[in-house]
Amino acid sequence: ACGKAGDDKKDSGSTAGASKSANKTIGLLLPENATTRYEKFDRPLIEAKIKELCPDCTVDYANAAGDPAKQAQQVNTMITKGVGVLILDAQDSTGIKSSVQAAVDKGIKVVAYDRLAEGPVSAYVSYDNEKIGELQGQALLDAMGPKATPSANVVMINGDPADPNAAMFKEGAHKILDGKVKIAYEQSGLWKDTVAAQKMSAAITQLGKANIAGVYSANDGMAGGIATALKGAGINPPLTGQDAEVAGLQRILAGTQTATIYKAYKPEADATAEIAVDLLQGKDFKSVADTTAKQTSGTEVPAKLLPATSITKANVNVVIQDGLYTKDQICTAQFAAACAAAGIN
Amino acid sequence: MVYVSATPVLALRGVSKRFGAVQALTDVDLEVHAGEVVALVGDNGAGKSTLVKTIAGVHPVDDGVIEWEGRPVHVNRPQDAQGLGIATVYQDLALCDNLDVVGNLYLGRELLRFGSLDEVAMEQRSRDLLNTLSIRIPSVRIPIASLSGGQRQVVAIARALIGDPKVVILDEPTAALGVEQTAQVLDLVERLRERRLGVILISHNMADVTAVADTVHVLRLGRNNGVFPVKGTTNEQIIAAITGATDNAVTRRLARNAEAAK
Amino acid sequence: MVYVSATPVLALRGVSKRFGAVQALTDVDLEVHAGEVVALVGDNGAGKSTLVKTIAGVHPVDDGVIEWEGRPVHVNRPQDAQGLGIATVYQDLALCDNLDVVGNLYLGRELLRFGSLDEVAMEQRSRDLLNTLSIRIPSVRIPIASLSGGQRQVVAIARALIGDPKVVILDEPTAALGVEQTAQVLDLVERLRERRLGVILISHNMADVTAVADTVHVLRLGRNNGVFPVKGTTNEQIIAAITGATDNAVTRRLARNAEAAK
Amino acid sequence: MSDKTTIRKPVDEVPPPAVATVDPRLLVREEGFKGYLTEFKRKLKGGELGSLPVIVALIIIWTIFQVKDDLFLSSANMVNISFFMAGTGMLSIGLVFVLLLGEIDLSVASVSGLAASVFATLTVNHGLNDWLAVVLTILTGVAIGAFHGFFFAKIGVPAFVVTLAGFLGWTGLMQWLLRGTGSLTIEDKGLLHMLGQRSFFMDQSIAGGYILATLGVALLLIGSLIDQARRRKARVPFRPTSEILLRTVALAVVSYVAAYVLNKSAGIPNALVFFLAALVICDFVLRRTTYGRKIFAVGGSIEAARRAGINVALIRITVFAISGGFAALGGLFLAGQTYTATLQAGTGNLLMLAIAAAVIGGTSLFGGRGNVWSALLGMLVIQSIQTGLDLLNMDQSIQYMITGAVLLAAVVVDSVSRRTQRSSGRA
Amino acid sequence: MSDKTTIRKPVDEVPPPAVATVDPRLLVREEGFKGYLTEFKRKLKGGELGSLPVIVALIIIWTIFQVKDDLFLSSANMVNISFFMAGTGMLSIGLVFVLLLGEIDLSVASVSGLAASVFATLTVNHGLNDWLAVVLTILTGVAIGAFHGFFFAKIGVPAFVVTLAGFLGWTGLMQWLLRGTGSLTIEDKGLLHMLGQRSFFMDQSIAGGYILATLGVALLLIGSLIDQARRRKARVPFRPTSEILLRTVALAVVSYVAAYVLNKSAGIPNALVFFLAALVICDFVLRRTTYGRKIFAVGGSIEAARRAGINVALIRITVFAISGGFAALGGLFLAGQTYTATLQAGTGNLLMLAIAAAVIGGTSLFGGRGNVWSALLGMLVIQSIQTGLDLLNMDQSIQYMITGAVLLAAVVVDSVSRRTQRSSGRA
Ligand SMILES: Nc1ncnc2c1ncn2[C@@H]1O[C@H](COP(=O)(O)OP(=O)(O)OP(=O)(O)O)[C@@H](O)[C@H]1O
Ligand SMILES: Nc1ncnc2c1ncn2[C@@H]1O[C@H](COP(=O)(O)OP(=O)(O)OP(=O)(O)O)[C@@H](O)[C@H]1O
Ligand SMILES: [Mg+2]
Ligand SMILES: [Mg+2]
Repeated sequence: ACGKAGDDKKDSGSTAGASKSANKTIGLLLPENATTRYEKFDRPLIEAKIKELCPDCTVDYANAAGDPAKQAQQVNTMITKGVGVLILDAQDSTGIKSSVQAAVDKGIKVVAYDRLAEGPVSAYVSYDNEKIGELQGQALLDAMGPKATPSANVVMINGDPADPNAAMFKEGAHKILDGKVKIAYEQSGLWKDTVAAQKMSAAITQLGKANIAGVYSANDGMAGGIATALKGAGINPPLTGQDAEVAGLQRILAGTQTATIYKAYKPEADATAEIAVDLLQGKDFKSVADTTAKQTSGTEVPAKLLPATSITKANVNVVIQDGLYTKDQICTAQFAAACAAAGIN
Repeated sequence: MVYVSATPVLALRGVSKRFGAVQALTDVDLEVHAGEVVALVGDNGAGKSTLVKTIAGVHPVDDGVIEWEGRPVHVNRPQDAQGLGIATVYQDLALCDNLDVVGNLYLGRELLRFGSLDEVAMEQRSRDLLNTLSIRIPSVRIPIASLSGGQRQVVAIARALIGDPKVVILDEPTAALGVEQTAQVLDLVERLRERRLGVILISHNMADVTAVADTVHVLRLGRNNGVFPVKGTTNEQIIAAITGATDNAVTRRLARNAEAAK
Repeated sequence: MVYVSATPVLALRGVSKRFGAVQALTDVDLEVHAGEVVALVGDNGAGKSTLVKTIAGVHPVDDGVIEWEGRPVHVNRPQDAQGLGIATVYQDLALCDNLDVVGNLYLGRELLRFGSLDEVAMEQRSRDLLNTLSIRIPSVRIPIASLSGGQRQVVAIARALIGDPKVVILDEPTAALGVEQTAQVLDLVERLRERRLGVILISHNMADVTAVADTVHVLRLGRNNGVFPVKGTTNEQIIAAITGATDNAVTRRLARNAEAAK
Repeated sequence: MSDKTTIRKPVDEVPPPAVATVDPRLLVREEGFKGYLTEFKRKLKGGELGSLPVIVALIIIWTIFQVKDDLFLSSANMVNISFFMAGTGMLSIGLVFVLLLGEIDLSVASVSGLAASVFATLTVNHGLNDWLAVVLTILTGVAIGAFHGFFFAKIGVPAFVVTLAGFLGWTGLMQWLLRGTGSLTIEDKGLLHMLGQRSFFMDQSIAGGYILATLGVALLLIGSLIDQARRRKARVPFRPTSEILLRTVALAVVSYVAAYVLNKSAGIPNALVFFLAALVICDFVLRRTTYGRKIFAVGGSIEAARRAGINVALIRITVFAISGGFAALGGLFLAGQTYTATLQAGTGNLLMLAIAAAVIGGTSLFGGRGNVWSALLGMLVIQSIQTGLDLLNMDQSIQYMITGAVLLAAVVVDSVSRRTQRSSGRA
Repeated sequence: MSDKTTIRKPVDEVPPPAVATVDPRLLVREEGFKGYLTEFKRKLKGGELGSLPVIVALIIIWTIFQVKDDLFLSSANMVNISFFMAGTGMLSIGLVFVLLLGEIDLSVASVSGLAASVFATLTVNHGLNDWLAVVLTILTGVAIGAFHGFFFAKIGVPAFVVTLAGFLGWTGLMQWLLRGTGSLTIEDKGLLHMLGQRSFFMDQSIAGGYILATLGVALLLIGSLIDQARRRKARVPFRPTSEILLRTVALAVVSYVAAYVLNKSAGIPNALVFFLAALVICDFVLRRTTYGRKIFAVGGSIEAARRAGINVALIRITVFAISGGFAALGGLFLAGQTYTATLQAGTGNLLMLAIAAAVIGGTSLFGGRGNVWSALLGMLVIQSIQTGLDLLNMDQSIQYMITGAVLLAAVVVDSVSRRTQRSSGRA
């Protein structure tokens, strides 16, 4: 007499969704919107590529706004909607494990995007976060040139410790910097420019403005605050960032920031879209995912890992050539002169 | 009895008011003439304060008309009543506990000097005003919260006298007052009558009522229960109208005491 | 006069209390015996309520001793006073506006049944209690916030009678009451005396005081200003002690009225 | 002039005073069902509708989302809503207690995060038994709450400041606990399994939902009938049988429909069952015990409560302890949603949403007015908005704006109906 | 038995009643400086110390940090503190107004973020003139605040809910505005330059600080003397000359020392000058105008204010508009710290810190008690903790814990002194 709930499969999530869209739907879950890239680049790029590869596919999108709990809910919503494949950029790659499991249980394939989620994901496409940290550290060393001695004071402003990715950037940077320079002051800027500005001001007070040989900032947002603080103290040591934000590029042109890390979003998005469509259509995707990556649990996952580029004044053009930003967006009235000087026209 | 004009300065016609499931006022009429002191009496919960609050604009009437100098008016907010010239002392006083005595007295009509508050003038006048009511308040600069019940009552009464009202409504003004302060307030009511203001006085004290009122209105269970001229009416008649019976706790108590005295 | 025991049930010796810059009480003495009704009178701001609150544990005394049945006791919190058997009706009532009448009456000593509140029994007894005080309250289930001033006062008085106190303190209990309710409360005070409780009654109404009190204590400016047995003392004597002068607003008003009557 | 003709309208038939009489001004309700209807109409006009406006707002929200996407009212989505609202809802229950005192607890979100990491550290790093770890975690929350309560009640630091300090301090402690590993995976077993997404009442048996519904309906019916009988005997006003039946039928319809819908996909999530059980218990404590009565008294008037002999400090400390306990419990629920203790637990809008739920559901921020069911109602509104917007595939910035607008709209419905009440003089 | 021997202690020499007499129970203050001292001792014992306890807490905090790192009291660090506190401080000023009403505004942080992006969009994308853009930005804040106020005052939605909805909605709008570029660089010129780190009063001239200090001291002295003269003439109590001198000297010492210290490295940041100017103006509005008096009245008792004929709705709407305006202004200050409008502006703990500043400085959350100077005092405490911890280069998790603990400790000093006051019956 006691049947199981859900025996009546007609209304259960996956099948309902299946009948609705005949599994032509790909779910796209992005982690946050406090940096520009996700809603401005990743989402449109992936959607466009999927449309190109599979014209009658639809993309369902949700953004977790930086909240891992919310992302877990969004995975459920995607399951309710009955997507066939889920592209998942995990806000918390460990915490999302049970959600990934739940999706896979419903027959949904999961592609880990940008950050390697735990759980039974089918493939992984990304830039390696630790590598990016290394690249940042190297860019700083390059900019410091001969001044990079073990006694040279370097200030590190890291991301928010509550963000697991921040730890990876930090680790990568330390790998390069430790031993070559002296990390004299290291603080978290909580990903916020105003906080970073305050921390930098404290560092200047603490070390003295003459004794700062270089500054590592985990991203361009914080680098903005740091640059102002440095300017306030009247010094201009090498300063690195990440993300190739417009403001960061402008600072590089103006000479108040030395370098940023540019992750070309298009190749990453394209590869992901290809894998997702292949998974949806049951095709083999090994041609795209040409390598593997290891999850914390030790499982090997087919992966596509892309190289990031370090941007300095010399190669700002790359970003414009890639179509990331237009020249007008970067070369506003304020920076017209600097643009011309850097040969951008 | 003093001369009373033909058109009442304030008149209520068929006023009704309901709170949720309680019909607090049903079809109440009331008239006040300039230079007349009307006592409004009634049992606890008879609706006296509710009536006063409808006049003062604290809550609007459900039904009925308020007439001011013969014209029907709408009194929806306290500002409306104040604009007409009605000053009210509420039973629950309604003072701002956090402001000092001066601040409360002049609230809403502060004295200014070069656009900013003239604290000195307000303080000086407050002291004078309170002295005429022979109340002793430690300092006019302490917050209302630290005054005694009677001291607050006097502040509320004094508040109603600032400005230039035409009708003054006093809801149990002497309830918390000492004998001397009560006498001063009764004097004050008489002075208001002499200045030809209309006064509505609510009180449970028959001695006070008969001492200063010209007319007594009785409310009972939210309805009019008689209008008596003070001259020629005995306290017993009024009490009978209030309690709705000639056999009530008051008469029984009197009878018992009389018997015990034998 | 009824029989009065030798040891007072409650006695204050040299009590003083200061608020900030105001010395509210200086060296006050007071004695209440079982079966005695002590009236505490005094001008507004004389310190009567302050004295009552020190006895009730609302605020501790600065100096002086409180004796209970001959032994000195410490009364620092309201619980202490209640534990001794002192029930108090405060001038500012202190009821919870958001609770209904029943909730307020039984606050702190709710009736239980199987460990949970026995609302039915409490409601039934509340109705009975309020009926003996002949107050009409629309429903015992409406929040205190929607009662009239007098209705609240009766609720506060009824509250003090639940439980089994030895001393009852009433701070201006009849201030907001109608004639009939006042008579009931005076009856009640007499019943309390018959049950051999000690009663402290604060009132500005000399008629009420002389009707029920055995002894009158006068406070003036925070100090004792005389103890009078009610029998054999005239109202004028008491008023003179209250105001500190035989020439006061009361006598002047009487004289003026007498002259006008001529 | 003492003739009595001046008496215009003598009230005739006045009963002798000292006798139990009903106030003639009280609009008494007619007998039977018709009386119920007229009473309802009167309340509708007067704005005394309790939580009805919020329910109306909820129905409007549901209708709009269903029109926009017909998956919204599907069984699977309803299971999602009912599962995900339990975690934040537990925080909200604790907050209702604090709000009833007229205070606020800003620390609940960070205490919930701390609880998850405490539990994870105990089980994963120290290999403690599941149940013991749960008890220790909840006790940690209670101790933290009591600590806040102590500074508030005994030292006199405003609750806002104490719990703000806690908000910062406990976040720090959580990050410090997880400093080595970042996030800790919790095993999907034992109690934490029961809080998870794949754990349903009576193991997904269809009967489960109906048993729960029957239990609730029977409790209400029997309770009401017993109460009616006692009141009738004591001659105090009682609910007419027709009203009791109407209420019972209403509850029966709602709960059987809910059970049916949830059963269609997976059943009743255990997290929801725990949440409902917590609500029933807290409702009993608040409305039926002396302790609950004291909380309301302190929330209504501290001075009156103190003079009534209530130990105000004790009530305050225990209420904050309860809030801390529920925060810890909620933290476990939230950890059960992902089986991880992360550094980001308790961040974001969790605190705001938990408070908002209680307030939207009708608990006043100024103390003394409200009930725990507001945590349920408010969470339903908030979770419906969130899940609905997730379904709609919209830009996050637009989602923020819509969430704000819908929150506001939901409360506007309530406020407008209350305004009628205020203008009729009751609030 | 009518003989008068029962009168124990007749009060002799009673003045005639209806004559102006000082209450004999009032402990009058002795003349001159000695009177000032005994009065101070009495207040110390009674706990009526105003903001003195917070100042003591601040001194303790400074001492501890200075012992830990002798750079703390250095000129450069003091310039940092005074510069960085201005932005959050502006938000705090607006919040003081709202708190005085007994309400809360949760939207200030997100309005400040929105303001930065509005300003950046107007100047960078639309090439608007600097000053015009500033005016438009502040008007946006005012309009937003008035919008909140309208829903609160006219519709009756609790301010908490309205501003929570705003908190979400305006964040969304900000993100939507910046959706194209993510962050916008603001040019370091014009008004925004004046709010930046490198802009000092009178262009770093040494005289600048001293001129400001002299101005403040002179204003206080002249104002007090004029007031004293008027009061003496009107025969109401007045401040003795000795007290006026003492106060003036105290202010003079503080402000000249501050000017000296700040001058040692760079001078008085213009942001601080604006902040101080805003404080002086708001203090005048609150204490010396009818509008300010009305705010206090509404905060003390809404019903009493309404019955006094005050347009409560208007006061509420304008106060929320002021709060919105200051939030926008604060947003510009914060943007001036980095010359960027970012997506993360207004997130994190900004809201909590702004509220905490007002409360720590002594403004009550329950309305009617407080002043704008609490924004200054509270920000000094908070910014000192932050800058101090930054100097010490400590782990973020430990920083959170210490910040919480120090915040709590700072207010405990205040609360303990107030407790004396309560036990002596005044609060
Ligand atoms: N806001 C309200 N909500 C509901 N009922 C109310 C409200 N205000 C008054 N009432 C009811 O209306 C009736 C009349 O109250 P009102 O205050 O006018 O009496 P009153 O004549 O002033 O009595 P008292 O002499 O005790 O002051 C009472 O029964 C009271 O319960
Ligand atoms: N909390 C307080 N803070 C400061 N002063 C107070 C406080 N309470 C009372 N006072 C002062 O103490 C004096 C005595 O007040 P109290 O309330 O005892 O007078 P009372 O005799 O009850 O007067 P009334 O007959 O008006 O009720 C008054 O001058 C009052 O201003
Ligand atoms: Mg009344
Ligand atoms: Mg008194």
